[in-house]
Amino acid sequence: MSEAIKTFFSPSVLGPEIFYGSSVALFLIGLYMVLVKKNLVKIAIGLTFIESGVNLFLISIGYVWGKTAPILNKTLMMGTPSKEVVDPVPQALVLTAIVIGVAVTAMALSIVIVIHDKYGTLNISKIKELKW
Amino acid sequence: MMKLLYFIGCFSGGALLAFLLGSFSPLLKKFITFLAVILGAVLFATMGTSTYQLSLLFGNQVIFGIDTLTQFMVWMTLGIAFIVSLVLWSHSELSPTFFALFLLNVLGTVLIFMSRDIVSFFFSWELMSWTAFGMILSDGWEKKRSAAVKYFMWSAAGAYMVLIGFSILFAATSAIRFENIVMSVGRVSHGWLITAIAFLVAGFGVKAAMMPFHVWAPDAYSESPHPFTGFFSGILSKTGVYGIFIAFFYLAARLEAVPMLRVHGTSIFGYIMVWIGAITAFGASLIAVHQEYGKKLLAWSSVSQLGYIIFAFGIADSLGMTGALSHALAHALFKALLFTILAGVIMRTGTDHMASLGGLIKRMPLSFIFAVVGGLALAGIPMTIGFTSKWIIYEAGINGGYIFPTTLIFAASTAAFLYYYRFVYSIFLGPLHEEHQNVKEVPATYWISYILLAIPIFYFGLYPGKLVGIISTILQSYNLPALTTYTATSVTTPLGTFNGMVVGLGFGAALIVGLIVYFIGGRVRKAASQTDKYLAGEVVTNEFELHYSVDFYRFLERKLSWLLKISAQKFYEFIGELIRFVADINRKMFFCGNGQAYLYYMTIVLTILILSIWRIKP
Amino acid sequence: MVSPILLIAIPLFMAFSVPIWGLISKKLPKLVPFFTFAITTAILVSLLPTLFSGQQGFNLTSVTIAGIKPPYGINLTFGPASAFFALIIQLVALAASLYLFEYEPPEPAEKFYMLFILVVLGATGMVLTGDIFNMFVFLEITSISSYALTAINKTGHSAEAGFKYLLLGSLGSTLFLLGIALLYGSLRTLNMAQLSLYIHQGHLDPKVLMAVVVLFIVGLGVEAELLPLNGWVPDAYEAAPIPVVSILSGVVAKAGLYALARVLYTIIGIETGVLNLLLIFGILTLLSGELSALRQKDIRRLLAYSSIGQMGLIILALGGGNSPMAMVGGLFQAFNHAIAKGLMFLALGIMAAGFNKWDMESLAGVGKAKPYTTFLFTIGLLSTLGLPLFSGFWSKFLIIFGLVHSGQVVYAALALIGSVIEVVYFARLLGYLYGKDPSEELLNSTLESKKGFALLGMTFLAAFVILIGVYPDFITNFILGGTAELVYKSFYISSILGGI
Amino acid sequence: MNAVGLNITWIIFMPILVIIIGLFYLGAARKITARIQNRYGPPIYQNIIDVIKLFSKKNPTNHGVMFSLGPVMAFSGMLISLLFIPIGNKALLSFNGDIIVLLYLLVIAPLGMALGVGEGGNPMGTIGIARALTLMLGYEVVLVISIISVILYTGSASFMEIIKMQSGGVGHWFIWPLFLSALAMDMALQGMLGEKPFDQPVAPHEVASGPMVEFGGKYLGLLQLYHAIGIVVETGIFVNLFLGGGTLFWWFVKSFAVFFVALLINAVMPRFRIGQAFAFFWTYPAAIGLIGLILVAILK
Repeated sequence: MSEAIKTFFSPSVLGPEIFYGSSVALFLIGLYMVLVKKNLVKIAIGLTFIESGVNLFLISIGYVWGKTAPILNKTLMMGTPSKEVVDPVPQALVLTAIVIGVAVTAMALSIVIVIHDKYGTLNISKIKELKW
Repeated sequence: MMKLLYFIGCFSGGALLAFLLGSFSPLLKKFITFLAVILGAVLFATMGTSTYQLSLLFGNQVIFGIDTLTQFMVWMTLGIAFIVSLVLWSHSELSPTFFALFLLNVLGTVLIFMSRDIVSFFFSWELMSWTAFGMILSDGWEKKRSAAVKYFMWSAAGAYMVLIGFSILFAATSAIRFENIVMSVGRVSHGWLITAIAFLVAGFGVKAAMMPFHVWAPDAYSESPHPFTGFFSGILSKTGVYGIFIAFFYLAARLEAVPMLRVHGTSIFGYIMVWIGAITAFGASLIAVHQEYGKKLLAWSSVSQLGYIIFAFGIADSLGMTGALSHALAHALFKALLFTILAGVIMRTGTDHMASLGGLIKRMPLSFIFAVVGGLALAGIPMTIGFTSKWIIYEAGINGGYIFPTTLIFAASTAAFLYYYRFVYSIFLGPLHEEHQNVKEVPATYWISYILLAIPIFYFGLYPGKLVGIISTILQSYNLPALTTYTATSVTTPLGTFNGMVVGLGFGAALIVGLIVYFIGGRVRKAASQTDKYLAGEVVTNEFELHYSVDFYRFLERKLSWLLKISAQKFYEFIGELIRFVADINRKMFFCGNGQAYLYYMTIVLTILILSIWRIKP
Repeated sequence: MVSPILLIAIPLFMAFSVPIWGLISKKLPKLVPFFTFAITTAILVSLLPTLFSGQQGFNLTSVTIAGIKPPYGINLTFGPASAFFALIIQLVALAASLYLFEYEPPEPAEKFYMLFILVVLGATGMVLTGDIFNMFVFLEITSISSYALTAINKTGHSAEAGFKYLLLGSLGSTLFLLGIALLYGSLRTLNMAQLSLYIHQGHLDPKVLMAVVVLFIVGLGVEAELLPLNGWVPDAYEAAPIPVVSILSGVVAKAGLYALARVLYTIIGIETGVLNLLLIFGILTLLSGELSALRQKDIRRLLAYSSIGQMGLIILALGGGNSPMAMVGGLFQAFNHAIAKGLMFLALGIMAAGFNKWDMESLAGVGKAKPYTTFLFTIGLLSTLGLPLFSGFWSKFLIIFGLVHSGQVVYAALALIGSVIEVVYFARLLGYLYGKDPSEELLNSTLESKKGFALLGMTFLAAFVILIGVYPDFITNFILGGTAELVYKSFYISSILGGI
Repeated sequence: MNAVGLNITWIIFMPILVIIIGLFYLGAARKITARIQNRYGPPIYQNIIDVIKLFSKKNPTNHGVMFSLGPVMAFSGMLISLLFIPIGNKALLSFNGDIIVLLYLLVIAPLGMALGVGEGGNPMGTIGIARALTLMLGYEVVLVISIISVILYTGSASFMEIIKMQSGGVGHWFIWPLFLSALAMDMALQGMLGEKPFDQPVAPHEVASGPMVEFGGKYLGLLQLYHAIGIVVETGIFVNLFLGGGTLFWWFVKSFAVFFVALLINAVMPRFRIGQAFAFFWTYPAAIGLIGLILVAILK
């Protein structure tokens, strides 16, 4: 059974598309939350969903099936490293992007706290004193 | 090169000094302004006809040049500027900013006439426009708000039309100098050339208060600071006239050759301008007849007189252009005179509401005399420059066969009598009001300026040939048809002759005969009092209002109300409402305040753009 | 050895050392931004002579970081365009930091100064970097600091504005990142020169290319204040402290603009029909901004809408990039807009100092109460209107000429209609400022003479406005170089990657 | 005597002649109107006597310098217009100015009078002037339309040219080819002469003789002379434009004939209100004149 599941999810069946698909799904879920939910916290969470989606997309670009992590060790040094490891650049990018995402989320939540203090509500439709 | 820089420096330095030092001493700002104008005139006199280059933008040479037309216009400008700076001696209440902006304004105007390329022309043009706005602003605001904003808006719109016109010419010829544009204008396609010239003429037409772009002018003229109004209406409007001349006869000389554009022996532009000019002259003078305020009346009169100039330009033969240019000078002179007189009246009485004035002839006789002189010129009585130019314009209209526009122009001229008489009567004649018993004559700076303005008015009226001679030289230097049949005192057109000197001498003799006849008659008795009048036995006292001045031409107004109801103003107000409506919708939609809505907009834009990608073929 | 790296390194060090200065003296952190920007400006100016040496009149140097040469390492590019935008940013930042001398930020003050320096640092990084992911990182540094600065007053309004900004900004930068991911996925490089080369050689599927273009425009459009993405602008400008506003309009928006121009011109290339998109976005932004300002009473919001309009004009000018004239005009306008709007916001801050009301009625007559400040404000205003003697004239002139030259007469006419609307509301504003008598409250507010340092900074900006207004050639060489760098891809590529 | 001397003599005597003849016109007018209305009327020389009486009267009220100058200017203005209109084929000054010059010279006189009336300060006088100017706006348009059609027809604005083209008998008079224009101009003339139905400016029952209300003694005398010359000049324009000028005798006969037509209308018509008069001029006469003008423009 577990073997079947493994086969099912192996690249020969689904390929990297599953990662692309799930990143799109994450993106759309996030977009849905951002556009439909009225609660500021949920919107902030939606933003993180979107970010996760993009991060997943970015990392799956660099991922090559069946290759190892881009960490130089002795075995890798023997052959041609560039053909045996996955692209290290996206991973570095994603690390950075995640950090940035965390910063944005923290920023968002701290602003949400202030908004809740001052307005007494988290409903985004009611927070529009600044307009026109 | 250096002389031009000195000239520019004279005015801009004067402006800077007046601005910085003016707040310390009112005398200083007046003195600096006066000195700068005189110095500028002296410098200009030494410049002769020459060309100057300045390196300004991307190392490009910006060209300023002086030819006969430039000299004509610049002397006109500097002359009226001198009058204003003279009159300003009596106006310490104006802020230093006003004086500084005035000098910059004169500079801008002069540079327009001197510029020989697109860049410097547009630069000077905008400089002239915004400094005038600044002057309206610097002299109090509250009641002038709509007038000033309207002026600024229209002059910006006009300037931008000019900019579009110029940029089309530039795009088509890749030249910024006028001479180069003229040389390569042959490469421009007809469509683009027509578009460019249409934009240019419309843009300049705004400044020249051409209907339907005139709505700003009456308000702006009447609300501008009183000593400056003469310059505003007399000179600044001439920049528009000059622009039309440049666009029409210099840059677009080739338009004449396009056969499909020819109507009635001239280009369709000319034909349209004749009609627009005639309608402007006629409509504006009918409106002027019904004004209750002196400045408004003169302001509408200005619009009307500029209509004459546009009419004459449209005719575009030797007579038309001579008429247009001479009327430009005539209008500058008599309108400056009349506005300056009105400024004096306002200075002494504090109002230009005609019903509140009256009988000032006893208190301000000099002002009255020159108001009559100005009025003679405005109404175009022979012996004044006003007749010289108007007569040429009429002959041009009839000679060119523009019978209906010419009729309108004639009617406009008759209407000029109506409003001019109302102006003089309501202010200077009739009974004197109680509160104006102690009004004094205007100070010397004023009446000196009156005299200075009256001299050329009569000179060119008696020697029409001199004026025509100057203008013929200008037109010949532009290779345009010029009127050549003139002597010093007379001008002959294909239709007839006018000899200013003979008319003048004749009238002088007739006046002497009249006086002789007058003195033959019995002695006269001085009236006992203001109310000592024939009133059929009625006893009236001083409190009784005998001044017939409100709604002077009410019967006329009643009959013409259908015509006066047609108002460009209302149309523009409608447009304004529409824009405001659109503006509010736009504001409330795109800046609705809901953060989520902004995200929606973002998503929508993204979706639309992404979807539109599929239309791209690989 | 003076290197462009210092433009980033020094502020970075100074920003995080602010709390240390604060330990020494409570007054010291106030001075840090000014000294930081004074040093960076000095460095930048000292770099200019080398920038304008060489055969073409200017050259483009690539500074490698950590010793790995591009396309593999991260590099900074220091060419005319980058230096030009860095100069804009430094000038505005310098003036704003002078204003900080007179400004009491909300506690804790150290944080404010730190964020203030970080915004400028991020923006400088964005314009100097040669690596697209690095640009993303700097963009995020800029924008996260901006969110924080917008919300720093901790009032309801500032928090609301900050949140709106954050929503749009973070979604935008995520889209930008997505665009980067697509580029990297297809071309396997992040170096801008390399990307440009590959795209030029046609290694990228046009559809992917267009998707990237769309993502970049939408992503960077948030900072560059493009039409449907600029909902945050008026709110942030209204709620943020005045020095922050001047930074937002003068620094952040310009960095966004640079990023957009760099990405679309240098990396994507203008032959791909990008220009039409820019034209449409530009004209819509312009008209929408000007129309919104038409009936605005709050001066901060009015200036914000005007700022949107001006950004629209710049984008429009970039869209006329077929003609270098429009492009030059656009860059020139970016400079003028940054200086003039920065000047206007700072002056507005002094005009309303100790008073804190921002609508026209309350500030009516300020020209009599605070003449010098209002005079400076007017200079900025007239420059924004594009009137001669002020720098704005030349840029607007060039933009319209350029647009018509590139065949976009209709867009030029529409832009001028927007300008007419601009004239209307600014004329009305001027009338309020000068034409009325000041209220008691206004007369009793803080005197302008107590704001000497702030006025110094503003005078410095105003001097630039008039200097360039009278003699534009003072700066046009710079702009010509910048245009060349942005437009001529081959020059950029060969300068970074060596002769190819 | 040489031609120049003849001319100078003529210039000196002609005004006197015209004044006398004009005064006789006025007297005849009173007589004719009276006869039509079944009255006896004053003798035909009555106006000459009137003028002499007015000039010898003492102590008319003077309201100021402009008040005195006004009638003088009116008289002199008419006098100078007279010199620009050829009378009896004698050109005088009219080589130095054409019809348009004359049209504008004609304005000096009313303008002078209006200024004088203004200083008089009587509201009746000013109302009269306002009416006169309104009327003028009315008939001037018609007049100009007719004159333009003549100028278009002949290609010249010079009186002598126009008269020359009409030489050779009644058949050559322009009244035949330009009948509509002549008709329109005759209507305008009615207004110019201030005869009913266009006598609103002086309407005695409404505004107490209007402009003349304050003037007495020699002022009124001067205005009488002005009026007398005015009639000759105004009818003279019509004679020269449409009736071919003529020798001195015939010229005055024609001129009187034109005046006579106006008198007949005057004698039987009531007065328009001023608004109606203005509207009338801008409708029927203007329309007739325009049709005439269009015909000329087409046929030419």
